[in-house]
Amino acid sequence: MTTVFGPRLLLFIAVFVLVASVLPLWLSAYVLGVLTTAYYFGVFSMAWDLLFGFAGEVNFGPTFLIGLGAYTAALLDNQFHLPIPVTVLAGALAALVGGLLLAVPALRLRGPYFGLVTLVAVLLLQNAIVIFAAFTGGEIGMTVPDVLSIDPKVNYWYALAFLVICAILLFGLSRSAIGLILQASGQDAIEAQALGFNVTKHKLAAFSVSALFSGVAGAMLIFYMGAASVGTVIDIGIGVQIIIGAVLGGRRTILGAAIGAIFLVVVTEVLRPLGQLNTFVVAAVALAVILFFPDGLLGHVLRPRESE
Amino acid sequence: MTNSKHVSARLARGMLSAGAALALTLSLTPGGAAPAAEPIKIGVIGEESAVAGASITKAAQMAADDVNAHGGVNGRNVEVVIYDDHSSAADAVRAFQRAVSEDKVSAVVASYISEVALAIEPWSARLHMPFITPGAASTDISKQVHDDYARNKYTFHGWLTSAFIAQSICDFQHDTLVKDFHVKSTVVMSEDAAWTKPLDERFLDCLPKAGIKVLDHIRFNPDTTDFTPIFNKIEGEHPDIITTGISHVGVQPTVQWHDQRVPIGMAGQSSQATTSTFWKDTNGAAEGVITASAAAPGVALTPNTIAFTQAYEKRFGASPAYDGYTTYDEIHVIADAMKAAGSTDPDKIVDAMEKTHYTGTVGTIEFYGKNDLYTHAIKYGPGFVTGLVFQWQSGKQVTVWPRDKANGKIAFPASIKMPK
Amino acid sequence: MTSLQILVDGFAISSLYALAAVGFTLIFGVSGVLNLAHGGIMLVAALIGWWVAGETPLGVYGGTVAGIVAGLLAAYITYFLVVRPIQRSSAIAHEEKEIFVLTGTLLWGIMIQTGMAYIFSDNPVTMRPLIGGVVNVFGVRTPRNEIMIAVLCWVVIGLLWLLINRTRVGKQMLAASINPRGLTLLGFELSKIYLRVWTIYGVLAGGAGVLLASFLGVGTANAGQLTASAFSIVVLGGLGSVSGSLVAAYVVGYLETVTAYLISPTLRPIPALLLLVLVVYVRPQGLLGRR
Amino acid sequence: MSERVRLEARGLVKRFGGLVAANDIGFDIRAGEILGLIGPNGSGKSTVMKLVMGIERPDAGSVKLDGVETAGWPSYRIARAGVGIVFQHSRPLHRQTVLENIKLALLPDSLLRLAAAPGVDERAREIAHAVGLGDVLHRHPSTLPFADLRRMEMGKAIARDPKVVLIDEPFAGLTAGEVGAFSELIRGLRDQGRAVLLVDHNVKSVAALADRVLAMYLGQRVAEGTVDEVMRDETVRRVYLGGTIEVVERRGANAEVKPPLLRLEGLSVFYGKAQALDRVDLDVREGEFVSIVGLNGAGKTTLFNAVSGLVPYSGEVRFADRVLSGMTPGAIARSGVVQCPESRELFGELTVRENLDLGGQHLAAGARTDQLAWLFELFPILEARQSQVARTLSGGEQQMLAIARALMMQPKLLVLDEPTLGLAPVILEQLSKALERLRESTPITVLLGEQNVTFALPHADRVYLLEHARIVWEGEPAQFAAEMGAGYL
Repeated sequence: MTTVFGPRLLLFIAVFVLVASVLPLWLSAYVLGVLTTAYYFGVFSMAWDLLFGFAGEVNFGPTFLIGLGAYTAALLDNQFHLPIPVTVLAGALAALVGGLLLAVPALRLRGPYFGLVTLVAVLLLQNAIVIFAAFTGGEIGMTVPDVLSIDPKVNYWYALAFLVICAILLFGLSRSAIGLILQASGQDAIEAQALGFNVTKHKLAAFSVSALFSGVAGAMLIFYMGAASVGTVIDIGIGVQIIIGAVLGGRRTILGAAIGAIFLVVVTEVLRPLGQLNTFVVAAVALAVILFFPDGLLGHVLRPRESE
Repeated sequence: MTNSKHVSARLARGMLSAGAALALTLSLTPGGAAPAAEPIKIGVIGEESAVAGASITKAAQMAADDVNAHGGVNGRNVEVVIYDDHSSAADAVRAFQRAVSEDKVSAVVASYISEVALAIEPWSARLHMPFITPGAASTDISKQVHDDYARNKYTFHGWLTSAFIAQSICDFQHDTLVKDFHVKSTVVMSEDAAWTKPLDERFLDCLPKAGIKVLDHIRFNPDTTDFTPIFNKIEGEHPDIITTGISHVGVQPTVQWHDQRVPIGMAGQSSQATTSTFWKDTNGAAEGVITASAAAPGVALTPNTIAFTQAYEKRFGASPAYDGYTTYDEIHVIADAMKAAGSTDPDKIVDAMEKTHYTGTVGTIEFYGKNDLYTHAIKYGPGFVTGLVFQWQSGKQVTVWPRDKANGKIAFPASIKMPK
Repeated sequence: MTSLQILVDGFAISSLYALAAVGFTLIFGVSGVLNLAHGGIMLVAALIGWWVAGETPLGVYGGTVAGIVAGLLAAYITYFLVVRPIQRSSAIAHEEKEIFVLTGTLLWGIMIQTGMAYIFSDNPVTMRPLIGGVVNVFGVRTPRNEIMIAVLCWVVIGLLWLLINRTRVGKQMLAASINPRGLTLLGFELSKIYLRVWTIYGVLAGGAGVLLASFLGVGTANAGQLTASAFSIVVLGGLGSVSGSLVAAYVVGYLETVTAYLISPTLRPIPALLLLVLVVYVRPQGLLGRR
Repeated sequence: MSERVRLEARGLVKRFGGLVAANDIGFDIRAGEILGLIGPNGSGKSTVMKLVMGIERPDAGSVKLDGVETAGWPSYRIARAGVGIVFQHSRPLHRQTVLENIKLALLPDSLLRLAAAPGVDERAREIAHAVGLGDVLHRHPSTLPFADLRRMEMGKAIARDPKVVLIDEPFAGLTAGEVGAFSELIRGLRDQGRAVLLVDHNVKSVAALADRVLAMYLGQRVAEGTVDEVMRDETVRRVYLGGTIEVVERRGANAEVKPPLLRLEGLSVFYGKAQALDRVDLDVREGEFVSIVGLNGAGKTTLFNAVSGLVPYSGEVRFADRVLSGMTPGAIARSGVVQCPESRELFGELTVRENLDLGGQHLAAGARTDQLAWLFELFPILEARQSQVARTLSGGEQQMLAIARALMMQPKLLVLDEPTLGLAPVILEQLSKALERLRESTPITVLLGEQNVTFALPHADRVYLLEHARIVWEGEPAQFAAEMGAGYL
């Protein structure tokens, strides 16, 4: 394990988890609520970064996968009152299917073309939800009768545990054999093939993993929020926020993506007194970071170092 | 106030609030000397970039000032804390959490968007926070209170549900269009959205009862930009009137209806048409458009209406949107409930609000009870809230229904051919 | 009758789509930039045009001019403050410029959208038509403004065609889209050519924004949709192919109109989206694209 | 040598559209044997290598590895079956260390084995030491010199213990010393009993290593045999040298007294870690015709691109007393230094006339008409092809168009890079005549870069020989034939 994480990083993570898990002793329910949402967005951004940073696929529609997971879970809960774990599992499966669906064009198309397909996937999902409003609640969304918990502390710990588990798995994966192979195929697919790696297989795996995590996170988010709606989990604006979070934190670092996403949610809240203008300011800050620190806030810190 | 002043004022305010935020982030402690009696805080979540959403926060501010001018509540002042949710449900939930946990408000008034109201509802239940939406229309809001009263009783629906809006339009059509214009048939045209489902259901039920045959029922994609096909199709069916159910769109269909000289009038719910800027936004294409609304300038729905409208116009330079009236009333309703309860305990506030009988600017407000279908929604009907129906005539909103409140007569532009 | 209606209605909307998309495809073709702030730029033009037409004595014509100028300025800001710094940045690896330009223009688009919503509110607005009234076209009652817009779109597209194919400046742009290095070797400054292309783009996007405001109406909420529709049309036609974009604009415009007339107005955008996915999958270079 | 055949290729055909990149190519490589596959750019040698590796699918023919047919397999399967490849340009994992990059090649192609097998680390170290990277195990690729990157690629290729190793341009970008070390590595592969295919455009560089050589030209096999046999082969000599070297008597010798028009001093260019030019000094005097000869990869194109301002460099480039550094490529071209590049850079979708007009846009209308008329006289075929789209011209016509387009700018100095590349001999003759007339009828100064010595020498007043990023010889064409002719190839 230490070879994957490195002692310093391991220490950092341990301290972070320790501090984060005792925060509820001091912080108000509101701050915990913000952090809870932020942690789920952290997972979204990490899952996106696995696809972009490692498999080299620019997915403009992370909310397609998230939305599939979230709405599948919400529908099963709302219509059939299935227990939460079952619906989350079903959401994960639906997202997995969606991920494989996206992977098919990804294996054929490059750059902007694949990006557009992912964008269109979101638009189609959004339209489908509005058209089948009788089941989905349409544009105003639907409430889910079950919730993870009504205690903000418990919700926070759920989100934190989920974030930490996802971070360990995704980061571990990115540093594992598969992560190396994915990176190699993202950088030069022909060479990766010539080294004996079935790039198709590995890319499919990356899409599956990314979809799975997105779907589960999406489902858990709606059970935290208590309602699923287009504006919460599907809207392109949400997808943009996820991508910006990852780029802001430092793409290709997994952990940076999570931290960027959390940062973005928190900053938006801190700037809430600006009222209407906070989105504008957040976008401007993000643009400035991209222009002046293209490696992201944490790109440098999280790069594996040379150890001579 | 002209629009140019309005724009520069907004720019100036933007800089001010940016500075304020900076100051706020710099000063770490919320501190400050507490006044003798801490004010009672009410959270108000609006959408400043939307005309309807901006009316909520403005009217709330006015209402709070009025309450304070009349001695406040239980010896304490009322303070509204304003948030902007950028029309996003997720954003609104965080604002709601902030209001409850951070700013310790005692009640929340939020949004005209059904998606937002429905997203807040579970949080109102979880955090035991009295919450009222002054402008959303979805029937689901009150239905959920009905279905799980114990949990959701903190939510109130402070505007007519879409079913009642449809009913008021049927009543209007029956009272005026059928009687004065011999309208016998209609086509229902509404955007394909969840809020129009119960609206259309009620239309299809009550229009025939009002004596109007429904020739067709057209639902269109809310992303539609070109309405020509829809108007052409309707024209081909030769109805006497188009009954609308639109909110997401409004300016576009109206302008295209006007530009193409569609010879059939439009009457129904057109949310964008209720705003005071609609005339300018459509460059006058709104001439002849009929829509249901909460109130209209210069119409004394109650003795309080005109005073409020004038004060609002004086203070903000524009007339309030429909949810401005309801927000103003509902802040008073909440304040009265707190007075009656003698505390800010949420359960006591809810109990007191259920007993509300308050005559505000849109009518007399009472809420349906636990056993009614629409629990905690405001009561519809004569003597309570009926809303009104007005028609755009030469840049003015001329109220044409209910008849006893009307300040003008229906008049269609020449291009519209009525059966009379 | 219906088919005539479809023919006439589809034409105006398709022409407008074409005008909105052609500038987008032009900058992609010549400088390889996919500008996701496109909808925002149209929005600026539409709102400024509407405001000047309604609030100042300049009237509709003044508003039209002001809108186009505003669109041009917005395009310049996009180029100088977002696109060019990314293109020239040494800290961004070459193969990552594309994603940075996409993210950068996306963010800038969000800034435009929220900024405009702050100043003008998110109410959709429409500009007074340049000419009012309706005429009968093959028995279909058509607003004069709609005809004028279709004609104007084609005049502008025609002028663009002349500019590209018949002038020296146009030839340079054409050559830059085929082989920028070759053009450099012939003593031309690419930066100058890019600036010209962005100028043309700004005027086209500004014009399209103003016409959109007077035909269908525009609100800040439409910005994303406008970008997405231009993006789709351009990919459908073949990235960088101007004639492809024109064809694709008509395909999308008519497909939407036919769906609205013959199937259901609810499903309006769906067939076009499905077609897009299909074309991108089967023929990634688009209808008329090469490579 | 008596070992059995490891790799057997027969009748390989690959077409790209109308172009036949490889036509009926076949060869055997035995275990412990090195086969050199040589040919100039565009000869199809890289295509053959890709066909073997499965990166491209052959249209016809067979590739057998130890008797097993692998043609049509995906390349990862061919790799697993025992073929390794060293690419000329590779993109290593930048954020991983050298050791990790080598470990990558040792990983199983499995989704379930998340951690590498226990022995992998040790094995990766061994390989790193074997290829000479023992001291830089934990460095990042971006901090390594170019030669070490090539070593790393070599390490990756042999990590899987392949039976057959394909090496693309093994010595490109390496210094003379490094070439020696690399040759040793390659010999090591042979000694381990592997079959090695060296793909290069340069006979000389593989001469010392290869047991046998197969030469290709325009997709065809032109010669096969030992190095000596192939180097003596008439066709090969014609392909590379263009036949017998002949030198035309020089025009007026007054060029000596004219001032230098172009002067390069200490010009060095790096592509990342690879040094493409090493302190080059060079003069071109007014009215002079200077040829730079050198094989592909020697640095000619880099030199021209530095002059045209297309690549960053250190050192100084002066043109007519102006320092060119800091000027944009466009400004340099307008000042009179016009390059007609190796890649021609035509506007394929525009017509011949439009291509020419773009070149002439800087001229006044009258001058433009005159210049066009003169060019049509020089290249009559272009006049006939005026309205044809450039993309559809034949290779020779395209080359003439590229030269004519450059001449439309009325250059003071015409930089001509590899005009003969991939052209049939008959076209070369036409081109040669056109250049001759150009030289006689105008006061133009020309800097020509060529690997085809026979084409380069007759026109030249002076010759520079560029080898491995350095000028190694300078003199009169006649001297070149005498001193360097034999050793050049």
